[in-house]
Amino acid sequence: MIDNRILYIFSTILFLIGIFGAITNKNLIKILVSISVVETASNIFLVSIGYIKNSKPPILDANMGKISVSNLNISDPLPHALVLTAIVIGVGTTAVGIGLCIRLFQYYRTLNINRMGDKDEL
Amino acid sequence: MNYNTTVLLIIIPILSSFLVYMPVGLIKKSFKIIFLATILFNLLFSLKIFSVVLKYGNLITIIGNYHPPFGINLVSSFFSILFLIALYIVFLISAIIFIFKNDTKNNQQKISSVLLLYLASFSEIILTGDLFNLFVFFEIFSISNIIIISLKNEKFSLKGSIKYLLISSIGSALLLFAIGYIYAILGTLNLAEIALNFEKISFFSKCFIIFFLMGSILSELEVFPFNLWISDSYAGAKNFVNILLSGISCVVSLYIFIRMFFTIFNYPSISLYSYNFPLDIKLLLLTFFSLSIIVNQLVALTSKNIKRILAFSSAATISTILFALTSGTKSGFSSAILLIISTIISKPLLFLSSHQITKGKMEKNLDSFKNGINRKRYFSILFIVSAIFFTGFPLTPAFFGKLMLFYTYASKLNYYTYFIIVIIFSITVEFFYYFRMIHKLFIKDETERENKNIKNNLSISYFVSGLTMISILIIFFIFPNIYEKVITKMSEEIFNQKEYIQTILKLGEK
Amino acid sequence: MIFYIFLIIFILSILSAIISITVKDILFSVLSLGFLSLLASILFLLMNAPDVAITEAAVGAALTTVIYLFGIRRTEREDK
Amino acid sequence: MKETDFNVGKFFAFLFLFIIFIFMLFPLFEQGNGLKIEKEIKDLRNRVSFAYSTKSVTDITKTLKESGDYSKYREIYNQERNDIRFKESANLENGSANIVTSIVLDYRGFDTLGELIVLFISIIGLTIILSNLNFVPFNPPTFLQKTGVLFLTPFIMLTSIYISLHGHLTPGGGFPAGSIIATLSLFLMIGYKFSYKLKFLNFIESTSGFLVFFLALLGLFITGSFLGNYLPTGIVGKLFSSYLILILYSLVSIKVGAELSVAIKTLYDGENNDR
Repeated sequence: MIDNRILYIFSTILFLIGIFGAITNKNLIKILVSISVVETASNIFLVSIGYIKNSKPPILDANMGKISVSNLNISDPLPHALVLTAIVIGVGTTAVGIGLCIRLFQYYRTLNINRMGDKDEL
Repeated sequence: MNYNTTVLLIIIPILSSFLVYMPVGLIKKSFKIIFLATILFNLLFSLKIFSVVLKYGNLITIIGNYHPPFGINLVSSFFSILFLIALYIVFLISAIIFIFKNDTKNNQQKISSVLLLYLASFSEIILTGDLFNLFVFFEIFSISNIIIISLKNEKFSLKGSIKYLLISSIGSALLLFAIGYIYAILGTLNLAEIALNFEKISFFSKCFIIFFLMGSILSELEVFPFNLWISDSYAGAKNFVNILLSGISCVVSLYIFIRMFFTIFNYPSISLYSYNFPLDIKLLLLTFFSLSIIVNQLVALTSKNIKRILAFSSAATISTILFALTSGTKSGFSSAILLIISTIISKPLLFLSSHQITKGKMEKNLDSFKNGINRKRYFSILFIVSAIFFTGFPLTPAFFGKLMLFYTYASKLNYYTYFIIVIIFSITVEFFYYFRMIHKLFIKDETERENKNIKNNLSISYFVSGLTMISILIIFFIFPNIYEKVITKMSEEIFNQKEYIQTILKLGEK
Repeated sequence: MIFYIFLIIFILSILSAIISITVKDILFSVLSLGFLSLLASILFLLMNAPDVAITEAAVGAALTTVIYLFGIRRTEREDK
Repeated sequence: MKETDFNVGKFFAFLFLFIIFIFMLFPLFEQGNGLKIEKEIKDLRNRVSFAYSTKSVTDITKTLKESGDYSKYREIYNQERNDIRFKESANLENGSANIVTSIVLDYRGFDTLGELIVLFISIIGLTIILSNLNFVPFNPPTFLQKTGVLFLTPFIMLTSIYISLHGHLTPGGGFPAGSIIATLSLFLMIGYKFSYKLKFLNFIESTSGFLVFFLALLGLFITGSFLGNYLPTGIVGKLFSSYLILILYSLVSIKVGAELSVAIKTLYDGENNDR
């Protein structure tokens, strides 16, 4: 059934799809979209390393009652904390990237990186 | 002294960056004072910590009252604090240039806030003892790099900064993946504990981790397949940004490389060997770096734009340093440290003086250097001196560094020795294009019109910063035994992985 | 049962990732990126991470898409 | 001619990535010694987070300090410790019922402070990059948009307040609450043509950010370590418990909300169009 290896392979496939898009696309916004796909894939991988089968979410509530040391039945909370950070970082980079795209569009009237060449390069 | 106060090196810049950003009347007038006072505080406080480290050895700073394997910690050792002091001096110089230049008037408050966060982020990267914390602050570091590259708001700078953004965000995704992998296997994020248990990881997982971390770090280090971003970013950026990029950003990435490979992976004795898949990681890295040296030097040779030449030669130097580090021996390490010292001091000076010489010319190509010795005498002399130091004339740090590099690879003959040809090639090419530039300074420019109306106003900030740097250079020139002692102590620290672990985890001995 | 839910999410998210990197209309690619984020947030919920799921839905799926949409509005929509 | 070159590039990229994919599968199926990714995680007992989830870091470090070896914490995980009971246990080292929140703001709080700075610096970057740029204004809102916004606004406001205040009890917390506040400000901008001054938002974000770091710094002077907890933790599961986390998370939500509103306003109106 679903185990950590399947989740790992799944996130690897998503990761490589994103990298493929970042390499082959010519449009700047689409490259940013591909990088967002890469970030989502690494987030899924990070959560999957904390996934324990038949466990409960790491939140103490009335249903759960208690957290006992001898019988700890919750999924790993540390990767969740890391992913929270990673998601917010992704938004920050995206915002800066979109700002740069808008500025570049003002100069070149296109977002295709092949048409952004200037004659006086090198 | 409470050792936990080391965290002030990071928190005070952050607090004052929030203060500087506030659009309130009183602060708006005095933000320059807050900005400079913070940098001075950091410099003085790091000197204070340095004196403590010299007395008692490595210091560990605990955050949140939780001891290291559980909480985040900062480690201040001889190596890291000395690095920080050197970087703070470079930062102070470029900050003085930025503050007194007044050509970014409407955004100056925001930019100084960004610069303070830049300061905080690299201090944290150098001091930290936790892998994920390194990732977060590395992200701040690269975003602030992106912002300061794009400040000029021209085609080149925007293109450079978006290239940097794309490459660094792919790099950070790789780093995140590797962090997750390490946590999944070892169950910890503390660098000392990872170093303790790294040998136990299985062969392919180890390869995986090393390749992913390398991919993320080398993209910042301007190594060949990832060096696309420098061609535009250096050429399009402002002068103080060039100083920051060449004097700080590369050096911080180099620091991460050294920490990762020497302290965490224990590179000199790393055993990447399996019976069905032999992998010589040393050969792989050497091929990579020598390719990078050749490509960077050739691009520098063929470029016309002055800033681009300097950028690619800086990238080639970084690759040379990596080449020296790859040997994994003490002599290789000391040669790398010597080259780093010469880069930190002379590279910013080269950018500063070349910017001043070409000032007022429309095109910043080689011809704008003509007759420089008569137009801008002071800066031409600065340029010549720093070029001499950078290319490695006898009795300069770079000279000793390159000598040590030869010694490292030639003292024991094996098939790694052939790679010295690359270094010889690189030194020759470097001499050639630097002397071409110096030669241009003495050529009379016939097309230049005689107009003496343009005042040769020497801005004080440039003058002072140039003077500071050149006095540091001359001190190093006169007293070479200063760095001899420092380098022995540094290499002792770096090759003693066990002491680093001992500082943090105690290990039950002593 | 839960296996099939996982499987459907896997297939859908790989499809939406492929669409978002190949399609010529950038608006469509951004929307399918948002859909991918939504699927990821369901996946996080299934993996017992409700905190991450809420954050991904609010920040990743909603806000990132809004920022991208503004970006498209200020530039161009077609990938020529 | 150009079209074929393009496809060749794509083909080689695909081949390259396929090789990397095979390489990434190797660690899963390799034979031999050494630690590798497990097929299934049974327990948290070989990870750091076991101590976080049972809120026993202080206990464990006390034992470790006596033995003088901090690397062998896994061996004493099995010791008897008190259970943590909902709405009963009091005065623990950390009073948050949501363990993810306790990691985010207490055990690894420094990461979260870094994350706040990432958001701060990227929004500053956005405003610097887009400065002196005038956008064409969008069309005025239609009737449908206005009524929709009128209907949704109070619910969104309530949700964001609930999420930010209950960050230590239920899933959620400062970051999602902040982004919901930003969505609210977008709605207000679209529906009502209502707009804030950018300077006002900047003031709010820098003040709340300053306060977060200042409150964390107070720990250095009171408890002797940065981010140390100097307020009472209370009973686990009550709304007014773990006061430091409560205060920090509400400040974080205000800061994030103001910041993301700045981003949305900058992209909507342009940095110069301060009405």
